[in-house]
Amino acid sequence: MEYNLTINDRTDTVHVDITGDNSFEAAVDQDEFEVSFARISDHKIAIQVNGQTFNAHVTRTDGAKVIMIDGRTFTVRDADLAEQTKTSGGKGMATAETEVTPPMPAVVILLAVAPGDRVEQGDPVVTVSAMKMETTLTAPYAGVVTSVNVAEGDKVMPGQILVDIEDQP
Amino acid sequence: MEYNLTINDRTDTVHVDITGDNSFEAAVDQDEFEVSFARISDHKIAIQVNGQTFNAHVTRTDGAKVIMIDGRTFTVRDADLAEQTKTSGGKGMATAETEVTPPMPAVVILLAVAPGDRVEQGDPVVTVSAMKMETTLTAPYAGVVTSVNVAEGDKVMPGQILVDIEDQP
Amino acid sequence: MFKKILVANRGEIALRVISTCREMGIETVAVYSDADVLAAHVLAADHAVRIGPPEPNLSYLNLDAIIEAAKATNAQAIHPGYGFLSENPEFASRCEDEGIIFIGPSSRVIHEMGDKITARKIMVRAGVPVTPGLTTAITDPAALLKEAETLGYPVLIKATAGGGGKGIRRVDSPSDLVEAGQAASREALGAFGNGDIYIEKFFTRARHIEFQVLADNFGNTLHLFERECSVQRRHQKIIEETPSTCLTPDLRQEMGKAAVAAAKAADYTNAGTVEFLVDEDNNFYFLEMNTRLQVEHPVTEMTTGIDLVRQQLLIAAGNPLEYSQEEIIPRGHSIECRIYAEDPEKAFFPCPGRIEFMEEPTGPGIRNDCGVYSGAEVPVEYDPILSKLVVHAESRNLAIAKMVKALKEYVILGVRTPTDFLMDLLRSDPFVQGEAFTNFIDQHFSDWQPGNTGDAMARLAFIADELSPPKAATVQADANNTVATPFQTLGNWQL
Amino acid sequence: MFKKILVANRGEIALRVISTCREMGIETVAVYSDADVLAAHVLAADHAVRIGPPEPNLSYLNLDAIIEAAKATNAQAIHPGYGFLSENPEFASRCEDEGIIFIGPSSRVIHEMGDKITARKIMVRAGVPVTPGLTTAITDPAALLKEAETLGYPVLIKATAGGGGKGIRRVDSPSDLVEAGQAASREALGAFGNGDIYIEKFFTRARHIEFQVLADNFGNTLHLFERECSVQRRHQKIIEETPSTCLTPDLRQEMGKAAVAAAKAADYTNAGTVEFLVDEDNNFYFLEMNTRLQVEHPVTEMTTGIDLVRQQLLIAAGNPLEYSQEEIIPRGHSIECRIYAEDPEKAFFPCPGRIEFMEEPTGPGIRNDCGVYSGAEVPVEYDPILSKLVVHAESRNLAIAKMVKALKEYVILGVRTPTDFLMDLLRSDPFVQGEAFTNFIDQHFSDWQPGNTGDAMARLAFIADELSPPKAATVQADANNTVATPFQTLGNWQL
Repeated sequence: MEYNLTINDRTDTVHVDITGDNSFEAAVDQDEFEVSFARISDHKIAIQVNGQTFNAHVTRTDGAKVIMIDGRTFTVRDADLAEQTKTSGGKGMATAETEVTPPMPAVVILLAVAPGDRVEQGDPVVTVSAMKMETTLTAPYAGVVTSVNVAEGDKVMPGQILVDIEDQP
Repeated sequence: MEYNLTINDRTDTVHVDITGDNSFEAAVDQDEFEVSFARISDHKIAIQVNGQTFNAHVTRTDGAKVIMIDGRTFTVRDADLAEQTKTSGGKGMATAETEVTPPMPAVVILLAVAPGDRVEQGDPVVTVSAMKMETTLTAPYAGVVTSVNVAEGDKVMPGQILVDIEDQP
Repeated sequence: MFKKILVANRGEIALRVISTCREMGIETVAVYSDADVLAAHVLAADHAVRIGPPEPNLSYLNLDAIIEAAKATNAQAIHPGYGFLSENPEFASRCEDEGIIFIGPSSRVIHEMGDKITARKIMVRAGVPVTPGLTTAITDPAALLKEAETLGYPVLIKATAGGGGKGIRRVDSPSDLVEAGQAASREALGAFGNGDIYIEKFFTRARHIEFQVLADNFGNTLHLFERECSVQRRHQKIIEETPSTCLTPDLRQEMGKAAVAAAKAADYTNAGTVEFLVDEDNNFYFLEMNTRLQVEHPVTEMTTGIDLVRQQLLIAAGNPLEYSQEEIIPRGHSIECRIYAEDPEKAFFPCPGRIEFMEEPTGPGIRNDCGVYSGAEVPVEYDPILSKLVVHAESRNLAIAKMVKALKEYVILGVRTPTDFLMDLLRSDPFVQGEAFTNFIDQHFSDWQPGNTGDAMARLAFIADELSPPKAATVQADANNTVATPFQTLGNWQL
Repeated sequence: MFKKILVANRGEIALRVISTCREMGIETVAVYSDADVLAAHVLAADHAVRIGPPEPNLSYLNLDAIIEAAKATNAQAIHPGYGFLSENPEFASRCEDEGIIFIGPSSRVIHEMGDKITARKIMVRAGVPVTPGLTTAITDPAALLKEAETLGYPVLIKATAGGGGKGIRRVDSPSDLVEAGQAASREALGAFGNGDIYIEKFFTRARHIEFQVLADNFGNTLHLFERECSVQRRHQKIIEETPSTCLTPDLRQEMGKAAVAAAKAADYTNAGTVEFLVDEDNNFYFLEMNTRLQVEHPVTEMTTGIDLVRQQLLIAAGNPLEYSQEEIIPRGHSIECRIYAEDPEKAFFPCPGRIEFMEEPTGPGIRNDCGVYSGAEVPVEYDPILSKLVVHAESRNLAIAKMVKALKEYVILGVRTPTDFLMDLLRSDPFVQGEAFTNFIDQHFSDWQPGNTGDAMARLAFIADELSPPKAATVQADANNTVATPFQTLGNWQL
């Protein structure tokens, strides 16, 4: 069995041999791991790797598992699944950088542009506030604002396109 | 709606009017209660009674709910269900007092009688140990031992009859 | 003592106040907005009153609703916590008018200290040194530019009202000044209902050190030593500790006296904090006085052994202070880390959402003042603080080690928290050496990203999770089963 | 300092030791029986080694298996915790032979202090007063009866080995003496592998007061003041506190000196406890010396600010003590309650089983040294202690209030715990007045049953639970939903 698992930008292939109900052997490049594990609760797994014990806490989000180990947070994606999603027309990871969308759930507090406005890359477009912190979203490229999809005071979510800009360098 | 609920030896009748998805009015004798509640998790319910907030933690055991409120533990039984169980031939609450059975999971460490022995009420019959504490179970009535169902070292559970005694006053 | 008080706040500080009230046998009334119907503070209080919709202006900043809630529940006093109405003199004044005791100083003192310029004047009169800067609020961009020119860049634009890092902008060049002033003013207006700003000199390499004071209604004033709050990002403290590594015993004593002098000059009563900047030559300057309980008050409680909320309640109820200055003897070292719902990999952008699972660190010397629970929602409308993790140990090195251990054990799933960032920060050389100035994060951690040392383990955990789906019955050791379980017979546990 | 140590124990004390090791950067090896495959201490350690089946004699008392585990993992030292092998001189001796450091005193000292009669002789030589009683072990029933006659009833039969309330019987009349002697001997044999017993005078109205001592390998010995352990049932402590309400400053100093003298007379090294009985006339008698960390060590840590496990490790690694006697200054008041899996309504019979759900109390001044988790099994084979709840506050009254609050917030479902009993006990007049003698529970709480004041609320909670089945999706406040939720519109929340 083979897993292609991505953390940040790096994908490693893990070769897995299941050796029992609660154990497997894994190989990544030259590194080999003897792994046994026990599920403690919905969110907690105890793991022993080459004789060393640790606990992993896991939650599943869209297309990834968020895993906490010893205070560190890892977002681990199955690269094969991510690939399928991308090729089937879903929104990839990179969209955020070419669209005016908030990084987190937020409230619109200032609209700096109106339809028809010409913007240069980096110009402020919308200011949003989340948990009392303001962030100004900027134009990802030069162009003309074709529509403004929100009003001041609106609650907005990541992925939601607040302003459409037609690419006109 | 009516609940007959028993705590220790006392059964009270609670008249309940459901007033919403998360609220009801209850009456016990002269006392009236306006109750609203919200389930917080599998084991936790937040409850407001006549304007006072408290949290109840609940677990279900055989025929009862064990409820913790402010550090106090209540075992609450539905008396109607208990009645059905009793009349349909199930083991009632009182059996323990007429049978030689451990109060808790335990290990047999000493057998004081053998089949054919004559015992008086209160005579030691079996000593069990749980979590390093010894308890001696005594004959519930005078009689003759007809069988000893365990050996020293055996693990035994509440309800399990360790020694049969034929009633011969 | 009071029979019942209302806590006009939410989150961890509301729970902190309720905790002491429970020990003192005082009933508590929580208030909540529609975003907080099942918030932790609502579940912890004896009573709970709805005060409005989620928007802070309509709920937790809604004077009328809160006064009405106190009257409807016969609460004798109101504890304002920090933030929200805690430093709003109108609110204190309304309480005074309505015969409800405001647990804090008088409205006059709040007004005078809240207006940073008046405060500065009072301190100058009392002989307490203040930072160079304006003595009036400013709205005219031209005047702002002129003043900045006089002080020399960098300068700091500050809201005359408020605190908590809101309404503050550091400005390095004239071209950014006017926009920064507008942003600070808007933020201050949103947070405190007052958009006035002023300007003062910004010290690039300074320490932020504050003294806790307690003053009763009989003229007795004490200090409870310092807190070092230099580690900040966006002018918001994230790590606080006591004692400070940079104070000599003499300087500590001198600043303690200045703090008491400042409190006395202000006519201060109840618990308060005198904030100082200490420059590289150990000159100290009065920055402002915070007329409320501070977020970071626990480190003082840990080292002095004194419950500051209890002292607030005792003072507000008219009791004289129980201690003399000589009886306040701090012991050991305490550190606090603020645990925010924020993503350290994305410039600390706040992360509202649902806490899917939480496991708090425990153990000797560890305290977690927490405002959320497994399953709780973290609303978008309020401050992203989830909890304050506090440790106490015999020495600073032991406290750092304890904090790192506690952060390792702190599990929060569902919203991102900066536990990994904080561990790296605490273990960094400059922090361990006590060389943390207010520019510490910009200087050493401006482009922090998590290392990849644990990546292999995380991948193995991913696979283990795949192989044991969580919805199945959980694996449990069977106490009555002396036969070895699969987990153990499979031989991967050592030996 | 050690790089890696093995913890030869389970439950809360194993976790306690692991906790300090983590802070000190010492790797830990847990050992476990087949009943403990997924026990909390196994999950907390860096490594885990199986040592045998559930029976204590074959696992946690199995010298060979534990020594083998230490060697296989290259552990440099072994911490024995309390109970099990902690006071077994053979085990300490085996460690010495194998070149593994035993974290405790030498095997000779353990042997001499563990043999209560030798210990008594040493103390008499050193001028430390001892309780009236035998100076030899006894097996002959006739001799037992004769000695009891000489001392006068009531008498106490005690195992010459061991501690923790095992192998102890109070006897009030000759007719019960022989049977009690046999039972005590059997229990001692099971618990300690040694069935020898002796007899001493039983004081009906006495206090049980012990002094913590620390001694390094360079002849330095300190005491860390007393612990009051008078509240006991079946000769097992359930509430401990410091300072004791009955010691005057003079008596405290005198007993502290006696404790240091006792430790020095015994040639003691590492952490230990000198137990005294104090009679109604404030005469004190040496009872025994416990050559290990005590269950109740946390109250001393809370008031002195010193981590005793860290001191044990430092001493064992050959470091001299870091303090002088004058530097040990206790502060405030600390109380510990032992939380057992036991049913206070059924004569405290132990309750093994599965912890279905657990929520630990938290808050300023609260510490819970816990050995279980939600979902963990509590095996039938071992001591029923689940955790030790500890509080620290400025005064005894405040500590009592804090403990009551903490007990109220302690949720354990699945096994019965005595939190309700403990709350009633702590709030009782004799306890509040500090009038707790060793007969306290028999005198005041022998037939305790829970009151029925909360019954109505429990019935309403039963109904609420029926009406909102737990398997359904949990009700959650929706942060993005400004419309009031049903929970709140239904109008039963106040106002």
